[in-house]
Amino acid sequence: MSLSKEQIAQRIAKEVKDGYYVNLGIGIPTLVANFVRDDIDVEFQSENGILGMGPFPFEGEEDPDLINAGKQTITALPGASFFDSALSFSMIRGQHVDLTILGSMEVAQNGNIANWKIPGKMVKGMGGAMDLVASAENIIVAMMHTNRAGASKLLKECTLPLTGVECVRKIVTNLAVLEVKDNAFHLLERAPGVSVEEIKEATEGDLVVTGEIPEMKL
Amino acid sequence: MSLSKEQIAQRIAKEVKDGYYVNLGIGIPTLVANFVRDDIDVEFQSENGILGMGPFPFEGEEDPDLINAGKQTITALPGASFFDSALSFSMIRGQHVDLTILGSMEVAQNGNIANWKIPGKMVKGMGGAMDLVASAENIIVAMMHTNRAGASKLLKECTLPLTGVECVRKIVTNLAVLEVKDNAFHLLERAPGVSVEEIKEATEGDLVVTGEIPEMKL
Amino acid sequence: MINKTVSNVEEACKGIKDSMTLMLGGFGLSGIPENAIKELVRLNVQDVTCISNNAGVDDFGLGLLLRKHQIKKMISSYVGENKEFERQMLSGEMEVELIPQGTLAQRCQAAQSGIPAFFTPAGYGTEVAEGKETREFDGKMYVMERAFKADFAFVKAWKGDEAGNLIFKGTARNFNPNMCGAAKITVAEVEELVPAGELDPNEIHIPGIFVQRIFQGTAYEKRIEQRTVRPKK
Amino acid sequence: MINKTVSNVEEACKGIKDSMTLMLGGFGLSGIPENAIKELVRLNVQDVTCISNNAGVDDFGLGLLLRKHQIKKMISSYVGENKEFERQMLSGEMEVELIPQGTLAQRCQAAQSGIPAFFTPAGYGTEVAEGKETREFDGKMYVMERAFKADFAFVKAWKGDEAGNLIFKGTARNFNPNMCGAAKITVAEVEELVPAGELDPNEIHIPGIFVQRIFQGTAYEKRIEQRTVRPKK
Repeated sequence: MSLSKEQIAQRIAKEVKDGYYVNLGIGIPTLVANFVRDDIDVEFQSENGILGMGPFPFEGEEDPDLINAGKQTITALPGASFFDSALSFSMIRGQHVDLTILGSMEVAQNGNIANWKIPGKMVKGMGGAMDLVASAENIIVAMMHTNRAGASKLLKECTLPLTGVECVRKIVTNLAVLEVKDNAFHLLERAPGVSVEEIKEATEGDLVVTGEIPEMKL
Repeated sequence: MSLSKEQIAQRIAKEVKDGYYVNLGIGIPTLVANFVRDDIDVEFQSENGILGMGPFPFEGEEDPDLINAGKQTITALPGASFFDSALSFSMIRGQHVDLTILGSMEVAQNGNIANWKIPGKMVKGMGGAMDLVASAENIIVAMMHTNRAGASKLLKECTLPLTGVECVRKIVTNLAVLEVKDNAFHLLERAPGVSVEEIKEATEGDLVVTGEIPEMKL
Repeated sequence: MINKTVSNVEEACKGIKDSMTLMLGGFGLSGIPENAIKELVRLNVQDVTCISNNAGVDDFGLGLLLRKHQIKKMISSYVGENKEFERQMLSGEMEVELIPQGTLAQRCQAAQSGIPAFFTPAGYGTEVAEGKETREFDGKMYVMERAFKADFAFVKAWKGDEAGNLIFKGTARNFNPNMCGAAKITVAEVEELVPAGELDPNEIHIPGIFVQRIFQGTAYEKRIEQRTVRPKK
Repeated sequence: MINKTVSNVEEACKGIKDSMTLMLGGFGLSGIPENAIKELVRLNVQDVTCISNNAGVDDFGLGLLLRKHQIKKMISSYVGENKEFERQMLSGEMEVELIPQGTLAQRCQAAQSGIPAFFTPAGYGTEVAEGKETREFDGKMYVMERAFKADFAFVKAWKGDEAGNLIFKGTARNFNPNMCGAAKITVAEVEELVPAGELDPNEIHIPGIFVQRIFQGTAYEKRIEQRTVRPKK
């Protein structure tokens, strides 16, 4: 049974460790905040200029001067701080952010990532993604294993314009958890009820399967 | 009659125009603040992190957290701001400071300046001087025309390690006001009672004297 | 104290000409110079290049200039919220340079700081680095990026004083402080303009030396792009 | 909230070893990390390289480390106030690298920001530029400078909270914010440590992400180097 987007977020939340500063991209990554254990201390950074981002505000308490990078109204937790864009990217480029979770259109087996542009069609821009992937030591990609047309998003080589090179270390999809190393996707975990065969079929790039592959625990 | 240090400062004060942000070096330049006309608006920047620097505090009101670049206790005027060293030098390097007044040991006729080091002897460091002279469009050097041994400080070429190259535009000494251009010192004004001959004698570099040289007005 | 106040947005925008390069603060619709944008529409300046993280929405922010075809070129990091933008870009009516958000911020700060060029890892190995110098430092690859050059910077602050000192609010701060002093003339509009001496010098985000003109803006709409809430328990 | 508090200076200085590179905030004697300096003397760490704008005076600030010959190398912009310093430098007992003050600040900020190198006009044509790459941009010459690499940064703030957020006071701010996050471990000492939530997020000068350890300092002397006053009228 392939995972829902919420379940992908739930699985990724287990990668968030005590004391981590975390930057969450738009889409599935945003959902991760809902599943982080509440016995650990984590702070969320949003690159438009807040550290210590809290949940959405109560109805009627929205503040146009308090949004996240997805332009959603948010709140600030005790210990939060506001800052300008240059200092925000000092946090990112300077590797002060411990974990970056972002979505993607394609990932290649060498860790290349493409998630910002479909030439002649979708050209929204890279936002902070290029800074994030070029800087972070610890990047997790959250995405569906295949696109709407059923084609694999885990490729030998990216076909779309790149966002960054050789930077993705881990991928969590609706089917599997994979590590990217030695120019291959290494299968770490299967979604409950999903077979290794199904994952192989949905993966265009080289898939390395070593020993028994456990089912994810959510 | 050669000028006193106060009179040099008094003459330089006339170069300070309405709306100028001014950085004053240690020594004679610091005195300039006392002579600026009070019908014009000027703000003094000190590179350790204050804009809108005021006079010394009243006795008993000294604050160790409020000093200038000369480490003297100061005050902040209404409209002042405090900032970090990086932003302070953004003001300087980014040419937001309109006028820099600093002392020197030597100035060459091509505008080179040497004021931070006497090898093997005096090695205090350049502080912010190299940033200031490399950045400012408008630099006035305030110094005595000759050193204690009587040797000229206005030279064909600097003998001491340089602080900056081809940057000095104007010099005010105890004897004269001079412009530096076309690889020569151009005499603009004489100190009251000082002859062109006396200035020539005290100037090792090429001195250009065009027409009648007026006496300074203080 | 050097007084930077001008009486209104018309005076603040004096000297704006066709084909100039303009910087505009804001992230999404938060912290954008609403008054200046309306004035640019009214002045109907043509063929401007805009440096701004986003391009507004169809009927607000920079979308207002887009609609009137006043923009020749946009330099942004993310323009996803604007259909007219996408149309003009894909049709070639408007030139678009998309650059990483951190690089955008740093190119502003470099201009503010008299740093002509710097190295960043962002965009290495991508089309963003095409035609640019790349270099290895300590085993990692970087791209050399240049400081922006702009004629006017328009920023929006929460509070300001006559000396041009600015204080921003919440995440409406974003690119605004980094654009101050990054253009030949910086125009700041504020929600509240106070006499010099009323702001604590320790709490000022941007000193007045980086601002040439300041005025109190009017009729701020402060539109919210994505109103997300949770129910009161 | 990620709690950065440690109980005292001993805990804050854990991991310091001989031959490390240390950054120390402060300008003259203003805003120096007094507690950390005393602890470095007590720990008697040897052969350290210190990056600090100044070197203290003979019996205070970094002068205390100098006196005990703990410093192998100083990287500073101005060291004029210290006779023992001058003696050790001229005799060759201590290595000294003098660099422009703005370059010092920017090399800290570059380290904080993940910018490995940048160009500055400061020092072009002088001995400071010897052995460094120089380059022309728009008709002006610049020197390429590198980000610092340091093991510990010691900074002093006025107020701080458990999350490591810092607020500085007056001109005691100086290099302190630029050194936060510019070393592997940043240790902040503050005059007043408050619970998270007590500082206005809008007034924080340096967010806690740049600080690894924070503690409330004791017995601040805050010595004045040049007491200059005017008579009361």
